[in-house]
Amino acid sequence: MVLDGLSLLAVTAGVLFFVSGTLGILRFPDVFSRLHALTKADGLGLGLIVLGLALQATSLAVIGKLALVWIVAALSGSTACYLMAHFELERAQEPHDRA
Amino acid sequence: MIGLEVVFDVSVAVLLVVLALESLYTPNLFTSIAFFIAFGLVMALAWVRLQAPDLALAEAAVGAGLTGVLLLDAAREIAAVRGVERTPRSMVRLTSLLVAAGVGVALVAALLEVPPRAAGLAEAVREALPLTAVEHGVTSVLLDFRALDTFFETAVLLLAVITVLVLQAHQHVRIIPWELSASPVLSGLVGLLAPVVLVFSGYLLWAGTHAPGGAFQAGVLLGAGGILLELAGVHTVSRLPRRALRWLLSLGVAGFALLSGTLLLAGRGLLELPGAGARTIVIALEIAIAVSVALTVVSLVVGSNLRLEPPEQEP
Amino acid sequence: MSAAVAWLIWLPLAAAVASFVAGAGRARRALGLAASVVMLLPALLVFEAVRRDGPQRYLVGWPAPLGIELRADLLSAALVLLTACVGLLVAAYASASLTDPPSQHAVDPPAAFWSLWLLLSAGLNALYLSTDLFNLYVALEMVTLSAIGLVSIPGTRATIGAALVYLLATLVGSLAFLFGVALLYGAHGTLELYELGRLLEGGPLAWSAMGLMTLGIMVKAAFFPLHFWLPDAHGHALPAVSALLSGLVVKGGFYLLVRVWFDAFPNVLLPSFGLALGLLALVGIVWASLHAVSEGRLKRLLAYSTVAQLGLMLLTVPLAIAGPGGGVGASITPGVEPGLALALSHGLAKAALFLSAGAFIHAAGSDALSELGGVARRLPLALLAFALAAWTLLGLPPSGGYEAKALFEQAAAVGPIPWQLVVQGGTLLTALYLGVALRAAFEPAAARKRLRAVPLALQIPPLLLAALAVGLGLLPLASGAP
Amino acid sequence: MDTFLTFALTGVVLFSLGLQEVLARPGVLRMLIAVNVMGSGTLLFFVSLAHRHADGPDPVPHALALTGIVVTLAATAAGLALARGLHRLRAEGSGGRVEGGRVEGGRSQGAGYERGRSESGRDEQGRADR
Amino acid sequence: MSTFLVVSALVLLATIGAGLVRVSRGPTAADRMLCAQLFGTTGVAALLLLAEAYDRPPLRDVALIFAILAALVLTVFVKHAAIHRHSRDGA
Repeated sequence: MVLDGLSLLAVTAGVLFFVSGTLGILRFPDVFSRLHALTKADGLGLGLIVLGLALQATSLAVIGKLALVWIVAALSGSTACYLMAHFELERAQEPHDRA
Repeated sequence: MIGLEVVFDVSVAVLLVVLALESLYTPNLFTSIAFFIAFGLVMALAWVRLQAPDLALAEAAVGAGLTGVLLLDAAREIAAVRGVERTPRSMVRLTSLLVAAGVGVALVAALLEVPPRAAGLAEAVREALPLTAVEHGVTSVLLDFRALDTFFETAVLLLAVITVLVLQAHQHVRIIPWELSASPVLSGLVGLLAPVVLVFSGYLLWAGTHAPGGAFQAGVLLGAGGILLELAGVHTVSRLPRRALRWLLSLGVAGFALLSGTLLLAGRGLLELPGAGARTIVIALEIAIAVSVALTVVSLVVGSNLRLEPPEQEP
Repeated sequence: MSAAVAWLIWLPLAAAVASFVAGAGRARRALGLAASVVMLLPALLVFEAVRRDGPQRYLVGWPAPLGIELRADLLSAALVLLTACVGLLVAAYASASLTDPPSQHAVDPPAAFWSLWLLLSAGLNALYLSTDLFNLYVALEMVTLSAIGLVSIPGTRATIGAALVYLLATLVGSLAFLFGVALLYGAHGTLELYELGRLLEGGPLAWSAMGLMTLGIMVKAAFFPLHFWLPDAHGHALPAVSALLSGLVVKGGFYLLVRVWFDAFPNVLLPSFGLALGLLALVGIVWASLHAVSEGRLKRLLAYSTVAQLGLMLLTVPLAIAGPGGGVGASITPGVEPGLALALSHGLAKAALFLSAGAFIHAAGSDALSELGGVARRLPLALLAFALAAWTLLGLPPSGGYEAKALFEQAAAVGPIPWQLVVQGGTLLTALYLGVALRAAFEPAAARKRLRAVPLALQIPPLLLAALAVGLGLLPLASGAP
Repeated sequence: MDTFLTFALTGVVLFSLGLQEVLARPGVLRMLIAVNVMGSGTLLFFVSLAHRHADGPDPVPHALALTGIVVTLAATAAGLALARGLHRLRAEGSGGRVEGGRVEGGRSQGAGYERGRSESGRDEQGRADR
Repeated sequence: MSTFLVVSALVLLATIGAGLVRVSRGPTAADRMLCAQLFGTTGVAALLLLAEAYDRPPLRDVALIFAILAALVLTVFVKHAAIHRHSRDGA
């Protein structure tokens, strides 16, 4: 029963991070702050949800796969955000696709 | 619980339509592609809701990933020069609206006539499944019941890659190399991702016989991994000698041709798998298809981007 | 001898892989030619088997509805034979006209002709033999993508532009066809053509499915008014490719429309559908012929002629609907003989016209009619081929075209609408634009114009094709059907 | 409004939306996006037919839709390659610099593969006549 | 328990819906790609929740593919940005 309680808590926290991340992206003024919001939602939100689900997992294989998914998602997420920030910093004032 | 199912279905459906509308009607081409990529992601969720994990696997890699990458590549080269797309005249838009609406109404009328409880061929497949070499319904349909479809499908992939390679041969254009030399971070990421992709597509291939997965999903994922490698400067496909590349590209069709040729000579049907050893045949065929699909995918995406020396200096 | 049906599918696919992988250009050409020759054997065997003892069935693996079955009746066996004959002679022409540059790329464009042609013939054979609707969809994709590949071989701006328009149009067409197939599967849980024919009754579902599938087929077969992509595609491609496209690929669309209308929707067909198609065909014939007459380039003239002749072939549909009907399982869909006869004679004649046009262009260096002066004297054989093919298209005795026109006369006498008048009108218009082309060839050569010598190997194939087209008239086609 | 009807209707809507955009003849890239949306709608409709029965979905539409996804990918990739090739030839033809990729050489109008002069009337290729 | 998981998945789906606003409004292409990345991760989370709720292991494989492909799409996008600068500096 305790495990269920913990999972509920972790998953709810994770979802809240996602929601706040999305709100951040909608409301923040420039790209960098949005990137900040994205990495938070990305890393922590998913991490908490994976943690919550891992508690429910019955077999070790499931936990292993959950961990793998989280690592890959977090890794590619943060790299992508780094590249975005890098690209934003260097980009001159004229965005190439201003409609 | 039941109410929740309906809410989930409807919200995925609404999201799909909204994404499609946004993707089709935003003026800026890059926004349209961004929405199309999101459309592919939600499409994979729709397959999940329809209990079609095989399709979710394929759609996740093809819909959002590969088609999105292809469109981004093409848009970067074409749209950047021509600027805003030419907006069609209002008369044309009106007629197209009317025609599409007419087709839509006709299809809804037809949909109402579809029997809501029919089971299609589910029963027939379930009965015949034990006689086939594999336990997973979709793989048995693809490689046993309707193997001819898959044979032609590998031929269609070969045709697409021939067209791209013919165009590539015409364009002796030195295109700026694909790899991102400037960022060690990316090559670091790719270095870590490559083994994961390789192991995971092997798992998908092996799982195909008894669980969702199979040749095409594994092939497409392997292809995506190949593209990541090309991006990080590790040239796999583009450094292959021409003859080897052609062999690997046609491996799927060649595998089918070899199999059906021997079956015909043995007096069996064109693709009538023998009782004994059918499982090894199917697995061998799946490996051949996965490899050729992977290389086809990489050639399709990277094919029109390779750094091509003019003919004289070719190594 | 139903195993020959399987060899018809297996042979081109295996040969396509072999010629794609082969290293040297010469090896690819040899493999392509050899396969085209060997393909004649199963095609003849199947045609003979069907003529002797009726339609042949073949189980690829599992029986329908789970598996896919192949079936050859007279209509499909005759068109498979046409594909093999025209394919062989066009391959002979191509091996003489295409160069073999040293291999520099993964796929050298001229060498791609061979694997693309073999995949095209595999797609066409599958289209003619398969009875499974989804399998027909994939076969259609094979035919379309190989045709697009063939069109884009020269890599010039005109050919790649034409190939792109061709791809976009036919992509929409195949999705419309697929949606129709989905509707039918939803209704009856099977994809087998003849099984659906027994189950389908009129109603919103059947009409919507039929409408979508027909639209899809019309785009793919370039039936008027959805033919906009054909003149550029057939007009700019290599002569050998235009011969394959106009001679063979368009017949696939015609065949599929006849098969779907008469075998999948027999109980859904209404005479008004036939009338609508007939009227569209009528407008198409006139419109395309006028364009052909005013066309300045030889290959585009012949491309518009294809659209016009397609309209003529379509006239067999309203006649067949008005005709006796019935005859399920008959050796050929009753009432379709005129269309088949015209399809066969047009296939041979149009391929001959394009190949001889290729010889003219090779000599004059450009396909503009104004530049073709003096070609008649320099290339007697090619001109003879052009004339014989024109003879067939005009339906003068004893050619295959005459045979087709006679069959149209008999059939039209029954129906309420005098379609044979339209056929005569169409033939007159054909005479107009073919006359324009011939007159250009007989112009005296301009003083400074130096015509290039044309090797015999470029003139023999069109001559053989034209001879076959004329010889077709001697074959008693009408008695072919029991 | 069970799963079958919801997604079947979505399939019809997506097909019609895609068809509307295709008929409005936008640029090549938008047309390919519209065709992909049409394809997804068609396959969604096909697979929703597999989900009409209580005990488990019918695997046949799933396999056919998988084939459909791969065929649509092949056709889209070919279309995009043709579009890029055409764009380069146009840019090359007009001598302009190609944005996003340097055009430095390459044959002007593509190689004519006919022995001797090809129909676009360019000068002799210097190939020996047979 | 599984009801809770499905509800959470629904909430995540709602965040994707909300994110659309940024995609349409985002001034630069970077903002749009940023949202594509977020949708990818949200999709991964939703799939994992559904995998547990309906006890369907293959959904975890789909989640893994999502994660890998999200990186691919964004990397290609960033590659073009590099080319854009590269070709401009190189000319």
